Amino acid sequence: MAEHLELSQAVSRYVQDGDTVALEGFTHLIPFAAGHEIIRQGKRNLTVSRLTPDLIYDQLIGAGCVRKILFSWGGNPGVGSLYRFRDAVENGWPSPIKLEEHSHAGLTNRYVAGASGLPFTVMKGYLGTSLGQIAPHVRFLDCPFTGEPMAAVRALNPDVGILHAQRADRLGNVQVWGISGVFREVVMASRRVIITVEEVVEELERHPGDFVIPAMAVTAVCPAPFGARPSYVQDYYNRDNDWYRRWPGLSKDRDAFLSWVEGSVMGGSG
Amino acid sequence: MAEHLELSQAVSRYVQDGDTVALEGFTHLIPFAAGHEIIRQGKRNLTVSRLTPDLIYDQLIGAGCVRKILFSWGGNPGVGSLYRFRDAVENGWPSPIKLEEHSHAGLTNRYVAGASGLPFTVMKGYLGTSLGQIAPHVRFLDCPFTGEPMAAVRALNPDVGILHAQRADRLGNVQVWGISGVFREVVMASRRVIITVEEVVEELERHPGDFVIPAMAVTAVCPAPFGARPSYVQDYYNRDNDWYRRWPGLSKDRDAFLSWVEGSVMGGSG
Amino acid sequence: MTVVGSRQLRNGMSCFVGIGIPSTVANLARNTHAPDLFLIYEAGVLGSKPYRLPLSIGDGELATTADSVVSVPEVFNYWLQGGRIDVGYLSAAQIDRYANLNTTVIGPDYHQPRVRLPGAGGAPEIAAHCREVTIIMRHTRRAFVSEVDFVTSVGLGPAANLRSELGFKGAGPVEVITDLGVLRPDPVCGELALVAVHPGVEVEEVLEQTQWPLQVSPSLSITDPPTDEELAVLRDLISRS
Amino acid sequence: MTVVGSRQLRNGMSCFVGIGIPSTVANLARNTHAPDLFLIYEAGVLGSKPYRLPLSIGDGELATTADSVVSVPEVFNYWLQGGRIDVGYLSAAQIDRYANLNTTVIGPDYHQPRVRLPGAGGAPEIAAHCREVTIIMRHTRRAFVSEVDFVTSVGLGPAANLRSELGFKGAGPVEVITDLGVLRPDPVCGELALVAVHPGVEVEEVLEQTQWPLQVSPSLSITDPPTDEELAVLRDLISRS
Repeated sequence: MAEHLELSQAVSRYVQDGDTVALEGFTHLIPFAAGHEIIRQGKRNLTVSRLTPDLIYDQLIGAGCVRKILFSWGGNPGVGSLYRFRDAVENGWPSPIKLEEHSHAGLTNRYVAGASGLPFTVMKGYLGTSLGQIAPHVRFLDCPFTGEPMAAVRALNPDVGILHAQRADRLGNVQVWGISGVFREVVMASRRVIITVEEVVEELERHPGDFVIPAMAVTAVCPAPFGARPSYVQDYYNRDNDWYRRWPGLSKDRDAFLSWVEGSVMGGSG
Repeated sequence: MAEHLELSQAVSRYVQDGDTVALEGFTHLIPFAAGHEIIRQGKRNLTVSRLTPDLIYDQLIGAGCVRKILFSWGGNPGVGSLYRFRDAVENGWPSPIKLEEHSHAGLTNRYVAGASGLPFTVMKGYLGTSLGQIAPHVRFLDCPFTGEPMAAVRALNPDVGILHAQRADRLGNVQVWGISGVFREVVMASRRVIITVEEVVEELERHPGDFVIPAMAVTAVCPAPFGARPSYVQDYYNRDNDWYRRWPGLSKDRDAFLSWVEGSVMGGSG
Repeated sequence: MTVVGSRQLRNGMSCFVGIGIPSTVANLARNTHAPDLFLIYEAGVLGSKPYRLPLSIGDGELATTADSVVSVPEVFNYWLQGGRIDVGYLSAAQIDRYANLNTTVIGPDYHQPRVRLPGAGGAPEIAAHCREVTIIMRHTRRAFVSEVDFVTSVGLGPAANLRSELGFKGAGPVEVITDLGVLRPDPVCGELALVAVHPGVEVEEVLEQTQWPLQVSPSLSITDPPTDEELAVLRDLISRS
Repeated sequence: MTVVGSRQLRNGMSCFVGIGIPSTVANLARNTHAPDLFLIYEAGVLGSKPYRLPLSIGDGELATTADSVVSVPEVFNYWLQGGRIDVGYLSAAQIDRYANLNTTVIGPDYHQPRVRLPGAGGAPEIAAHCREVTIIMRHTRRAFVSEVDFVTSVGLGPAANLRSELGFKGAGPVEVITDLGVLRPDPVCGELALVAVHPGVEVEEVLEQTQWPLQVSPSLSITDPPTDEELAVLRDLISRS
C-alpha cells in the first residue's frame, strides 16, 4: 500500500547508490522534481533507464549520479544534442558512463516483459541491424511454429520506478491521463515505485481517457506541484519549449552547467 | 476507414461460411444482436473464438453455424452448463464440433500475438497441465537468457472480429468504457472488424475511463440498440440475470431450443 | 466452509477472486475483519467493493465500485503472471492428493468425455502465479480422487520439486477447505493431510469421502464455529444479492 | 523537399510521423490535398490534427487534437509491428546505396564514436514494419556514403532478398527525397538511383554529393516546382508554430 511521503524522504529511503532506476514519462509527465532530488542527495553509480534521456538524464549525468544508461533516443527533442550526455560518452566527464542502447520498441518490450513476470519477450526487431549486435540483452531465436527469425529481449525490472502523474487520493491511488508512454509498464515492472503528483485530493474525480494505478502497486506518493517542469502536465501546465531551447546554453559548457546545478538544483527543494 | 452499415449488410458482406470469427466481450458488451444475425443468415462451418462461449455461442452452436470452437471457459456464469455446447460435444448434435481449448491467459495471448503482428508470444503457463498436451497451438521452449521453461502460443488472427460498444461517431470512431476484456486485441488482430453500437452520435463526448478505437481500424459500424442483451452495456442497461437463469429451461431440450430460435431469432431483426 | 475460508484472509492482502464461493468468502472477509482486502476479478476489475454478490465475473456492480478496470491481457499478464497477487481461490470438480485440480472433463478420454465441464478459465494461472492458493470445495468421494482425469491446474506433485522445475514463483495450494474440514499439504512431499474437522464431523466420514488413503495430522483440531457476527454478515450479503 | 514529400501522401493513408521534416511534410499534406490523412506519432497519439507544428514528439497539442491516445507498447506492438501503417517517414545522418540508415554513431568504432548521434528511437521499427518508407534528408557527401558506419534501420540490401530473409512484411524504402532531387530503388537489386532533380539542380551536383557511383535513371525527370498554394500553406504552418 502506498505511503504518502515528502519527496526527499522517498528518495532517501527508496533510492540507493548502485540501484537501477527508471524515471520515465514520454515527453509528458517527466519527473524533473524527483531527478533534482536525486542530484541534491548525491546518489551515485545509478543505472538509469529511459526511452528518451531528455534533459532530466542530461542533468543526472552531468551531476555525476550515473554509471550506466539504458536508452533508445538521446537528444533534446526538436533542439539538438544533449551536451552532458555527449561529454560523458565522448570524453568521460564527469565520469565515464556505460551505454546500453535499444530501439524504442526494444526498451519498451524489456519493460513489458518485466511487468509481465516473464524472463523475456519476443518481437520483430533488431534483425539485420547493428543494434542487434551491440545490445547485450537481445538474442535471436526462430518461431517454433513458422520458423521465422525473431528477437528475444530480456526483462527489465528496475529497483525503483519513478513517475509523475496528475493526482493521487489519500489512499495512494494515482490518476493519469494524456500521453502515458510506458507508465503502467514501469509501475508493474519495478520493485519499488515512487510517484510524484501535482496534487493530492480527497477523492479522485474520474477524467475522460484517464486510468488509475491502484495504491496496491505504488510504494510512495509524493506531492510535487510543477514537478514535471519544463516538460508538461496535461490540463495543468504546458511544455516550456523556450526552456528546452535555452538548455544548450546552460549545459554545453561544463562550468556553466555546474553553476546552473549549484544555483537552480542544490539550492532548491523541488 | 469504417463504413456505416446495417447489421444485416455487414454480416452478409463480411462474414463468410468457413471463416474464423471472434465475437468477444468479457461478460460486458457481448454482441448478441450480431450473433442472432449470423444465425438468421444461416452461416455455416464457422470457427468461432471466445474466452467464455456464454449463451451467444451456445445459440450459434445449437443453430448449426459452428464447426470448431476456440474457448477457455464454457459455462453459463453463476448458473451452470451450456446445454447446446455440451450436446454438440457429447452427442454431436446438430453436428459434431471440434474443440480447441485454452486457459483465459492462453487464448488472450493468442489474440495479443495476433494484434502485435507476431507469429507467437510467450507466457508462463500450460506447463505441467494436461491442457498443454491437448492444445494444438502451444509449444514449449527455454528462455534464451535464463533457461527457464516457457510456453509459446501461436498468434490468432480471426477473419472477422465482432464487438459491441457504447457509441460511434459519423466517421466511425468507436468509444468504449467499462470492462473491456480483449476488445483492443480483437480489433487489432482481426482482418475485418464489425462493431455494433448502442448509438451513433455526431461527435464523441469523452467519458471517464473510456478509450476510442480509431475508424482507421474498423471495417463496419452498425447501429444495434440493446445489441448486447441479455448481457449489459455500462451506463445503458444492466445484465439481465433472470434471462441467464431462464436459459437452461429454453435450451436443455433440443425442441425447446429450436422453437426458441424460430420464435425469437428467425422472426426478429436484432 | 465459507466462514472458515474468509478467516484466512488478512487485511490489505490482494486476493484473486472467482465467482461463487470464492467471491462470497472474500466479500465476507471484507465485511468483517479485512475491510481493506484488495479484490481482483479476472474481468480486469481491480479493488472492487461490491455491495451485492455478483452472479457473473464481469457484473457491472464489480466495475463501478472498483479502483480501476483494466484489460484482460493486463490482468493476466501484469497482475497475475507479474506476481502481484497474494492469494487466489480455486474450486474444482476433482482434486487429487497433491491438490492438482480438474475443471475440464470427467472420464479417461479427453475426446470422449463422460462429463464435459466448463474448462480452465483463469484457474491454471491462479494456481501457478498467486503467492498462495486456497481451494474451497465440497468434500465428496467423487471429487477427492487418487488421480485427476485431467490436470487443469497444477498442484504440488507427484514430484516434490514439480513447481520449481516448472519455474512457478507461487507456493501453490496451502489449504483445502471443505464442508467437512481443512486439509494442508505436507511441507516436504506436498501430499494433503487432514488437519481440522468442523464441529460435529467425524474423521471416519472424511476418510470415507476421500478415494485415496488420507493422512490425518496427529495434531488434528476442530475449527471454531461461525460467530454470530460472521453468520449475520453472510446472511445479509446473500439476502441482498 | 518538404513540398515534394507532401505530394506522395494520399488522402486516407495512415502515416507514422517523426518530429521535424516528417511532421512538416505530413501536416502540409493534411492542409492541402489530403485532409483525412491519419497521423500517428510514436508517443501513442493516433489521428492527431495539430494546428501548430509540434517541437517535440509528445507535445500536448498532438494529444488534445487526436482521435485516441494509447500507450507506447500499444503504438509499437499493435499499430506499427501489427502492420497497420501505410507509410513511415525517416531521416538520418548517413544513408548508403541500399537505403540503410544510420542515426547512432559516426566513426568505425561504436565504443569510440567520432560523433555520438541521438540513436534509434522508433526508426528501426518504422523501417521494418510500415508498408512503405519515405526518406527525407539533405543531400550531402557526408551523408550519402558507400556504407553506413552503423545500421540503425534496415534498407534493401546488399542481399537482394534481405527483407524477406528477415521476415519483414513492409516493402522498406520506396523513395528518398532530398533538397537536390528524388532517388528510387532498383526493383530487383534494391540499389538507389536518381530519378528526378529539382528545378535548377544539375545531375553533376547530385553525383558530387554522393560517395558511391550513383546510377541515374534514363527517364530522369524534373520535379514540379511548389505551387503558390503549397508555399502559402507551408509558410502559414511555420509562422504559427
